[in-house]
Amino acid sequence: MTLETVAFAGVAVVLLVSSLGVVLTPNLFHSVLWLAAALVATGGVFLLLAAPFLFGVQLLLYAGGVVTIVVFAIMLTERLVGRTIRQASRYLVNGAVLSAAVFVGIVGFLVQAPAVTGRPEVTGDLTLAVGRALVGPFALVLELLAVLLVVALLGALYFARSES
Amino acid sequence: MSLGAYLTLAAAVFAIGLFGVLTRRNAVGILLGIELMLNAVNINLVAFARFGGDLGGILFTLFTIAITVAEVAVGLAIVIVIFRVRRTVEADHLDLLRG
Amino acid sequence: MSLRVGSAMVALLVLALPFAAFLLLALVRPLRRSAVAAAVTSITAMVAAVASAFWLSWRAVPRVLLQSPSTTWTWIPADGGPMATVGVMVDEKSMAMCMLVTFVSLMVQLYSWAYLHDEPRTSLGRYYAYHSLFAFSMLGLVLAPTFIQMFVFWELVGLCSYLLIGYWYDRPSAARAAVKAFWITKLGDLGFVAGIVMLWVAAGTFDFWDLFRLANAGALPRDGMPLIMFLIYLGAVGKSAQFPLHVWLPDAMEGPTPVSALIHAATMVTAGVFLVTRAFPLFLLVPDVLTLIAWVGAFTALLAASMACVENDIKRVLAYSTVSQLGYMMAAAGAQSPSAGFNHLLAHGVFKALLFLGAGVVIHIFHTNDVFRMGGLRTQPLVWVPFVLATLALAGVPPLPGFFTKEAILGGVLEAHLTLPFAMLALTAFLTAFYMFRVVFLTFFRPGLGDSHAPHHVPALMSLVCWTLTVFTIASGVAMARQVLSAGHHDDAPAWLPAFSLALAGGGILLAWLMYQRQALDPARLSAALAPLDWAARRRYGIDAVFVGLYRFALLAFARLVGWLDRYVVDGILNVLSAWTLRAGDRARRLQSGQPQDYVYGVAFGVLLLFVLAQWRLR
Amino acid sequence: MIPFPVLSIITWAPLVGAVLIMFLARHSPLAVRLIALVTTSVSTVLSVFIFVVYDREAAGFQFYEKVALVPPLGISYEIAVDGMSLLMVLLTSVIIFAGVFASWTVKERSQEFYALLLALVTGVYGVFVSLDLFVFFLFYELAVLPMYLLIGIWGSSGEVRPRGIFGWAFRETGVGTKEYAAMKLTLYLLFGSAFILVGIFALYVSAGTGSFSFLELEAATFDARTQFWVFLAFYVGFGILAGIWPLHTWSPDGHASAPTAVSMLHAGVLMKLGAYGVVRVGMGLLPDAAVELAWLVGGIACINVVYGALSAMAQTDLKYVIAYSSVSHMGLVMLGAATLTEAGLNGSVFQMFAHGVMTGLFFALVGLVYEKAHSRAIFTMGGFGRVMPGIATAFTIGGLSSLGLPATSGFVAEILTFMGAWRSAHPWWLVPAVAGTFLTAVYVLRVTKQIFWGPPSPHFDHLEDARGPEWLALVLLTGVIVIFGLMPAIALGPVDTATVPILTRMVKP
Repeated sequence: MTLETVAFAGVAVVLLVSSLGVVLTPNLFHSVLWLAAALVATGGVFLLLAAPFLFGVQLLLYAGGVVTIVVFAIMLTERLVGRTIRQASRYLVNGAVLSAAVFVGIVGFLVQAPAVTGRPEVTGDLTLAVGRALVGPFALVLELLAVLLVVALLGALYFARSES
Repeated sequence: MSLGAYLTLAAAVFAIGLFGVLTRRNAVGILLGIELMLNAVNINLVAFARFGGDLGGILFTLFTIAITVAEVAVGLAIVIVIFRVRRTVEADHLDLLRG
Repeated sequence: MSLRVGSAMVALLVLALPFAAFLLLALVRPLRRSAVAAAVTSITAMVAAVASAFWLSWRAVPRVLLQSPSTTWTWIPADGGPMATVGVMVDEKSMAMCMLVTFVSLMVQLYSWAYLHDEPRTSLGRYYAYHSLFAFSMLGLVLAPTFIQMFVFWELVGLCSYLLIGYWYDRPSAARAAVKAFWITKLGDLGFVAGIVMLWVAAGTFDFWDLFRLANAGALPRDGMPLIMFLIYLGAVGKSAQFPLHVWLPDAMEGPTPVSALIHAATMVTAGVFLVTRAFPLFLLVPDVLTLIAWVGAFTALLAASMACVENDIKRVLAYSTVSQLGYMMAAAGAQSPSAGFNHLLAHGVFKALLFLGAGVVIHIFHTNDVFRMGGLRTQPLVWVPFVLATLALAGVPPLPGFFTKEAILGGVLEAHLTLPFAMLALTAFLTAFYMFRVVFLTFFRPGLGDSHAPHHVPALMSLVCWTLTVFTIASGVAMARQVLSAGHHDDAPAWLPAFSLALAGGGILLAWLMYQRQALDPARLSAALAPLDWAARRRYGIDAVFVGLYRFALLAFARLVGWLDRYVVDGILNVLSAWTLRAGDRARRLQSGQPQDYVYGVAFGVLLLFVLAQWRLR
Repeated sequence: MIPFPVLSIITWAPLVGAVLIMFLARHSPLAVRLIALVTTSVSTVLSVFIFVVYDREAAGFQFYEKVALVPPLGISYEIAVDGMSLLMVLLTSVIIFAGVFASWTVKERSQEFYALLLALVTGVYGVFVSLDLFVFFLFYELAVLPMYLLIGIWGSSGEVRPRGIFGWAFRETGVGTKEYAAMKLTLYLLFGSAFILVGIFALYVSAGTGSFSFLELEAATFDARTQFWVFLAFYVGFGILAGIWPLHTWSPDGHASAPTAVSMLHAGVLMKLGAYGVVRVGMGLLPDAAVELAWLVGGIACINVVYGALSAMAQTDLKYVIAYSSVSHMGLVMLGAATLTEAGLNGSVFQMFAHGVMTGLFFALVGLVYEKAHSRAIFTMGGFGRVMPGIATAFTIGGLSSLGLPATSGFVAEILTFMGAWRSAHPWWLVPAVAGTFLTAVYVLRVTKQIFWGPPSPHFDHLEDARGPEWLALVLLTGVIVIFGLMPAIALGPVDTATVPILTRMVKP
């Protein structure tokens, strides 16, 4: 049992538990907090996969940005409705069965696939490579993404603007 | 650790997210489930990138994350608008598209 | 009649004059709205046309053997030479017809001016426009060098007839009569058009001259010809009011009287006879059809004469007599003596027009068509002399033209060994004299019912026209008499024939005199003696009723059935299909719950399905 | 040759007009009409121009233009006219020119109305001039689709009583309403165009030349089986638009519901698109199948002739009478084509023209009568001849052309069809064709008598005759009917040069 295995097991446990927390807790606010945990754990997975830059992005954008927005949204709606939003779930069994079936289906493919263990060595600075790629071959995509973000933000603003 | 372990982990997260999407009645809750599913996908992408020795997966993950942020922003804006108009975000009541 | 040809250019001029008048009247609104200008335009053109027609005839030159009297131009082009041509065929027949048509047209147009003086001035322009169009069409018909041109003008004269019968279009009876005339003649024309199309396919041409040459050379296919010629004859049946399509002509009397004189007595209705005469070399190929023509002609003559005997409307009597005389002409053609029929056509054209115009005078005086409400005109010879002379001509009294032409026809029929048709025609001659003099005695000589002894005013123009025609009738009769006297008697006809036909006419006149003037015989007793015949004749032998029944209970009923089927079955099935589609859509709509999670379930199931499929394919 | 792209100008001028109307003429009804008038005038004048300068000796396709659009797939903008399409372009011009006048009084949303009408006209022109089957199809769709809006928005609803065992279906589908008519028409025609598209692709693939060009496909030969099925597809597809029985039921409902100019254009020109398609694409590209299937085309055409005329006789709504008469006359068009003889095919093309003008005139007149008397029910009208002599005269001329009276263009078309029918392999076709003219005479004169003749009713005393722009439309259309009836050679000359090559490609049995 290598260090990596231990780290993986730990991260996986955290990820799965916090994911379950997201979908199971009745309090919406707690749900968001669990999500933040899950996102951080995902970042941990990225670290294990030797992508520290992504780990950073994940923390900043996702765990930082997204969770903040969601919290804002919840607080906004709670303020509007004037009480804590308790969220109910329904058809738990159906959902569980279907999700399990999908999980089994995917795993079914995984066990049939030949096991891949060997991985190429990380050479050079990955972050540097990512940076070069973003302004090199992927520059156009990056620009388009920028446009998309602007449009999305404008759209969000337009939707959420006050009627008066 | 083999690729299969990462993929299995991602599959599990994906299934949990799906479960959330299927069972939550609150629109924000559904959104959170979707976030989980997206994360699972990101794990897959990075894992493939790592084991395939290809930078593309990592770049795609970057893009996905950025787009997700935009999506969440728009999604939440819509939720707020719906809330303003209909005074609820219970998915059961949002059935304007019913045929 | 010698074989002569005239100048094509002059013939075109004859044709162009009335057409120009028509165009002017149709297109120039002020001209049409002003009655005087319209009449002057039309009549001027007609005067010029008469002059040209007579000049054409006068300057005609003897025909060169084997040289076509036609001048033609391409009308419908095709890859290998024209498919149809138009032009003029200026031979002796068409020149004679040209003179008749232009002359009678002119007379009638002059007469109309006086007769229709009380009409709204604005609609007289329309009247004269139709008349010009009619003159043009009729001339085009008689000058036609091809079957297709003949058919074109054939239909156009039918159109003019329709328009002029319906001249008083706000009278429902006139409207009905016009439409009836069109439909019935169209029924015959179907045969005509089918016949010429078949002939075109068989012979490759519409041209009379080419067809005659092919016929003489025996180059026309034998087996198809009877059907073709029968169909073409059907056109003549409709237009010349032969049994059973004669029903339209009596009703056509709804039109103004001058129109009846011109179109439904003198010219248009003779088109059928003209057609048979014109195409006679082709009819010669099919003796069976000719025999049929003779039989139908004789039968029509007798049938119409019998109906004329019981008719009280003076115009309808004349109409039946026209039908009867047309039967005569057709019988002559069928008996292979078309020239006798054609001569009768020419002579009849003049005196029958005179009869109608004379009838117009008495209608003008009495304001009724009923012969039993007329009478007491003995003191006005100016009125009755033309009518009586024309009646004598029709009855067949020498030296008036009807005698000679009818005798020639009877001789021709006898010569062709058509005994029964001959008997029918002889009986018709007797009946003709009878019913015409019945009208004469009732209208003019009987002490009148409303007999005011004050002289009735008859417009001078009307008298003038009547007297002109009278002069022409007498002159043509005298000319024929001189010709007969100089040429000797008809070679083949038996010597007793002239006396026999004279006796028939005399007998008819005598009977009418006894019954209606001396009142020595009671008409009621005679009709009682012939009760079934009288009953049937008064009901037109039910032929009109058959047509009405066919129209109403066969055609319209069938049309309604088809219309119903189309709406409720053909379209109904379609609507059932679409209603089912709509219902299915309505069911399928419920799948769309509007719940996002239901759609996610759908996607998830789809994914699972794909997994299963993929696993199954992996094995 | 002409130094400017004359066909393109003819084709696109109306669309330019439509765009101008949408952008420039907002809130100015007069400007809308003027723009429409000017752009259609451009097309009309140029159509007459090409009709005159078309080289009758050289024949074939002239005024050729070609621009490659998608070279890898062999799609190009390739247009030209031959004798047949020349006449059809002229017909389109005449009808739309008259149609602009006839719809002068449209009040509601006239801007959109004219814009859609003009867009549609571009489609029609495009179909007639296209030599590239792909572009042909695009234009075809452009000609069909605006119809939905034109009928659905500006149409008028009729009254059809749901009766019989299928009555429930009539109630559920809303038979008689303009929405129903618009939907029915559109669905039918799109159903047909699916067949056409399949046919076009089948030809494209089996020719293997990688080109949609008509000229290249014409040079290719197809095996008998392909020809058979593709011809059948074209026949059904185009035939629906041409109103073949029993797929004709869209036409009475559609034409009765459509506004005046649309009925004119649809019955006058669009139905001819169908017949033109069968002749040009079906017979032109698939000669063997045309010979093989002539019995079917002709047989159904015979049914059309008689059935349409009888149905017309049974109608009590004036517009339905005219609409069914179109079904009957389209039967004559298809019959003439099916004879596969020079006379018949010329008659067919000439009938397309003659019937187009005639039915355009009819619908213009019905529109006028309806506008004035507010009634389409034949048996409530009567004595209109006294108050509207001009309309009565024009109606009579139209009617006479319809029943094939000589001196109108209808006669020439009919006699040629008869000649072709008797010369064809199925001479008995002559019988229904001739019977059809009699039935036409019955219903046309019956209607004329009922509406225009008879005693004038005091109820309709106030009605007026046609005025101003309406007169122009009537005079134009009646003039064309009579002129082409008297001198058919001016049209038949070029037509003959186009039909003979089609016939020579067919192997005579």
